[in-house]
Amino acid sequence: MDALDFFPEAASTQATSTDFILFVLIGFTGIVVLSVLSLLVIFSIRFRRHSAVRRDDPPEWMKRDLEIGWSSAGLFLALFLAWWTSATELSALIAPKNALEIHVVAKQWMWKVQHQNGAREINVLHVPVDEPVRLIMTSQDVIHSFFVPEFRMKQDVLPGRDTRTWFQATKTGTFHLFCTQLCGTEHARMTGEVVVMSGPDFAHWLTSQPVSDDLTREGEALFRSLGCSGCHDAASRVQAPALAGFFGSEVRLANGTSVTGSDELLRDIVLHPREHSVAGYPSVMPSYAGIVGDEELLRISRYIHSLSPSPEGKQP
Amino acid sequence: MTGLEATATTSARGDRFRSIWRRNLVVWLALDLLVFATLGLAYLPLGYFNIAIALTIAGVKIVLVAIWFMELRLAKPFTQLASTIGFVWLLVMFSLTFSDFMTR
Amino acid sequence: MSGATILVRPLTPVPESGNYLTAGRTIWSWLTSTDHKRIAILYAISITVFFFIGAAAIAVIRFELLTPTGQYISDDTYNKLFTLHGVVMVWFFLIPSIPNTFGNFLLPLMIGAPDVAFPRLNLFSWYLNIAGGLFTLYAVIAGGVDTGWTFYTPFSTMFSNSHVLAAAAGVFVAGFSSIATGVNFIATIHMLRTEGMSWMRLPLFVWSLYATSLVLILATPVLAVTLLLIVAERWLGLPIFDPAHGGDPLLFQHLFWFYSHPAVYIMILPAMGVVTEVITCFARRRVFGYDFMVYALVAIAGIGFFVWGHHMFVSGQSPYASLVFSFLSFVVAVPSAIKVFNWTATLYRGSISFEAPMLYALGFIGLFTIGGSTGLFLASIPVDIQVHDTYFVIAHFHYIMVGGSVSAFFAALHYWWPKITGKLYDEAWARFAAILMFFGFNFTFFPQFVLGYLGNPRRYHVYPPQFQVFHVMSSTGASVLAAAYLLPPIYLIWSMRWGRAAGDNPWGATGLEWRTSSPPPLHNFLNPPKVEQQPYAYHPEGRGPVPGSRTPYRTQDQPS
Amino acid sequence: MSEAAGALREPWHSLSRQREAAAFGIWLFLASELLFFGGMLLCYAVCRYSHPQGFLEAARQTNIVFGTVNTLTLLTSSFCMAIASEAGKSGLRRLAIGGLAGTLMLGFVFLVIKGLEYRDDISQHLVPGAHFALPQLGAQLFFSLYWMMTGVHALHLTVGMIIIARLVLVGIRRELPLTSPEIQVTALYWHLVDIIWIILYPLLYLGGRA
Repeated sequence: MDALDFFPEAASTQATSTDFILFVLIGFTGIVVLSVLSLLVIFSIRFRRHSAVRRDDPPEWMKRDLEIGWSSAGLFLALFLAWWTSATELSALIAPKNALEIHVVAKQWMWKVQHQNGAREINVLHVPVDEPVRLIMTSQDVIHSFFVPEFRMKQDVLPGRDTRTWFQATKTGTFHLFCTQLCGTEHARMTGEVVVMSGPDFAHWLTSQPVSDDLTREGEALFRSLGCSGCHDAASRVQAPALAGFFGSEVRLANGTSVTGSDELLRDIVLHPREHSVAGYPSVMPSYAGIVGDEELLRISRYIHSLSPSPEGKQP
Repeated sequence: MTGLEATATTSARGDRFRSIWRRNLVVWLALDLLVFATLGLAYLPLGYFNIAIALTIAGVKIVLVAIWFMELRLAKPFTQLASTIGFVWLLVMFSLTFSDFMTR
Repeated sequence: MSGATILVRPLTPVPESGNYLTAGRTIWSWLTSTDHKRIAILYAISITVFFFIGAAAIAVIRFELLTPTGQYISDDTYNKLFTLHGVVMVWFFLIPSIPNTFGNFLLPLMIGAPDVAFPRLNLFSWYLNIAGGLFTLYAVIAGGVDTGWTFYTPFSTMFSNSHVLAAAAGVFVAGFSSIATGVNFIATIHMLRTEGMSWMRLPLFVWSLYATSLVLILATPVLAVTLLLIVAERWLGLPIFDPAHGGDPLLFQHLFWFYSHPAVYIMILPAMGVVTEVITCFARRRVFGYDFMVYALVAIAGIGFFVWGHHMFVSGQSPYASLVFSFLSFVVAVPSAIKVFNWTATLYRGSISFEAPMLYALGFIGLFTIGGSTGLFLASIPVDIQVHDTYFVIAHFHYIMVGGSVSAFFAALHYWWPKITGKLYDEAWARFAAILMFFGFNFTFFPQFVLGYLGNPRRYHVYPPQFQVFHVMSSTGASVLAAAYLLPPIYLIWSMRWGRAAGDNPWGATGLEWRTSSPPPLHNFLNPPKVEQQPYAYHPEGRGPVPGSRTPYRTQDQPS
Repeated sequence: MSEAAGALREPWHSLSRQREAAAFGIWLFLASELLFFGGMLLCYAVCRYSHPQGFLEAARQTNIVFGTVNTLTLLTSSFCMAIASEAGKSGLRRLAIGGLAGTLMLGFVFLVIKGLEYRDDISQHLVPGAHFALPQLGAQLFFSLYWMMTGVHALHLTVGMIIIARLVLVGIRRELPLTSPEIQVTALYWHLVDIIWIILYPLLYLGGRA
């Protein structure tokens, strides 16, 4: 048996800042709780039924001042805490641009992980230390939740939608991965581990994986086999939007709205092209709902990313 | 507050009879008019204004029904308050839920 | 129990025709009674049955959790057991617990009314509650439900193979029982206050029932319709939340928590009312800051509707919406804090005695303060991300619902038992049970705070071995708690037969309910009482209580 | 006055107080009912916000003739109900019973038309599922909500009709004192059912017509 743990290891940048907030909250609430509890005890003893103490009324103004005093003190404390924790949260909202992107697909009851070079793992996630990692997650069935306590990180994983989160591990080692959203029979067994390795170790591990195919290349193959290339290829004569630079660009839709190119939009277009037909083009694209699954979409997305004129981010 | 119930003479009954008919008939005609108005306006291509107009007219109809048919104008103040609280809470539900959907 | 003399005579000497208990002795006379006091007893019986059903489920769960390997029961059985525990405890014990038993019994008595505004509706609401309970029990007997009490889609509508429909139908029906009760209480408080009982003379328990009823009628229908939509999607195949058809599971969560967060206030507001009554009585002092206590109750009920999104910080909800909800969740803590401070201040310069109800009430303040403060951790987004859906949350809401509501339920049970039955229970046993319950509770749930921050997810019966020690502590505490819960039924039932007669006002309290006989006659008061006083006139204004005295300065119907 | 005594119930001492309480109670219940429908309205709003095209496309498929006629029918029934309620309070027995009977009949007409409309909808494959007629994303959501909202509304209407039928029956037999608050309470409920339909009409029938 290990020594008794009363506090989880802090193994990410987020963990440190969350713990700090926790300690501040414990400090503030501890003062309040302890003073209430000690006053309860002190009053109970001092003003017990047969004790000989003063019992006349405190003056009315004192009652009023006290009441207003602790009401406003409570309010200001609440407002301060709300502002401060929210500010901390806001500053950590956006993942750094250079974050390593890893795709996670959850299903009853396992975690499937795919790295950018195509390396796959199940119920294990290998990541390098001291490097921001962005997770792009989706579920094939019910809602799951990706939770690594040592990173103070948790994000629900939804069907039909991508959710994302990010972390930067600060310690090497093996950490717990839990599903925290009730997802059926083996919910409690939908666990795994996150292995944090040093940068060189991770690079070595990654290259030594039996890589079936590069995600981008797989995506390109799908792009052709599904027939997307027939219209959307740069060389095609059919009038269809070119996809280079799709991500991050403004896309004007036929219904008058304007949206930003993203994985969500790509999914919407592929599965429900009629509702998302692009302004200025005939609405002729067939729906791929039921044909293209989440994992295929990921690959196509990577391929379209690779068409971008100035490939940014980490491309292995 | 008194439990007195009106015992009316025949002519007074006739007056009551007529006033009940007259008052409610006017409200009913106004409501019908609003139905035809909203129906007609729905066929004009006004974009987002279509739904806005339709819901505004619906709101007017609701107010008419509540004040005249449901006799809110005669109700006690706390009954009038009770009649609005459902709408206020609906507003809370809508605005806070949309604070999520509109900022995703 | 000191046999203090009651100087004031009850308004209504017990008529020879007897009291509400003896007004009819057949079971049929109980099942068809529209007397609010009898309906309260019906509720008391049914919620006690449900309480022990829910408790049996958790007993198996705590036993299973002694080992980390999940060896005693199957995965499915475990999921069904905690669902059973949640559904039964939330909807068939906690929600109706204080309002429908003590609220029903005392509300008309406290405002000097002969009954509630709609007595037949009151009885009907009990039958609805029972019908809902039977549906739910059917779901259990037929094989159970494994969705958790939260019924999250798409699991509940498309993937679960258990009896979701029956359980949802049960909760749906019980919901209308809640609405009927809420309507009844609000109408009663508005329309049936006796002469002189102005709004600012209402006992705070009545105010708490008013606030609770507001939440009941405004939140419960949303739960009902949400469950109806679940049934539509699962049974009729009408897609509403299904992402494959463009629906959004988060929409379900918004609707669900629009009810289920305020539902927490349905459970805790009446508890606050009870504790106020008890504290002021046994401290022999007027409630500190009566008007602030009223505003705080109403504020909690109101603001409680604006904070539901804090259940959804990691759900994929927009981060900006999360910020709004986080802010509002911090704000709702303020009125609760005001209440805690006022209870504490009520003790100041009191003349405090420690009968069983007071022990429960003091325990309530302590546990509620801890539970409430840990709510701030859940309102803060970064910390919530860590502890969401872990044992921290379990510990937090049990501190509120069990440490808070159930403690207050027992406080109420002991405080008003003499009024309800006319008998006194054994004080020594009652004090022992109260103390045992307090310690058992803390042993059970305090370790779970640590367990939660360490990262043990809830709804896990298989867990990493390093968490075992906390689970063993918790299970040990739970057995102490179970023993404490088994004591009151024994000595209370014993008292019904062998207990001493209580007299009309054994605690020397000021409320109108103590001004009629114990147990009260069929229509509560032979003559409607006239209210002349603020509630809680335990001592003259300016001068404090007389040390050692059990006699109130003025009851509510005595002129100054 | 003997009639008033017949209408008085426990725990009330005066009929006007009882009437006030009944009206107040039913208004509270109506607030509750509004939130009940509000849950579905919220679903409608959110889904329409996410799929504006699909919703307009789907709304175009509902039967506007049936919808409009039903709106007028229900408004007229409310008119009859308002007359019945006021007449009851004024002691105009025949007018009160006539109003109630008119309401009942128009409620029945509403249900018949609704039934015809449902039959049309079914034959046009507007029931969500494998054979659903419209390909647009969101159209199935619209029709799920269409069936649920109109279905629950029709259920409320039916409950109202049962209560009214009872009032007519005991009214004709002179078992019900005209002064009984029951008539006003039923009227308020019936008007709420009407108000719900006033909200549903533009949402379900008027979209996508332009």
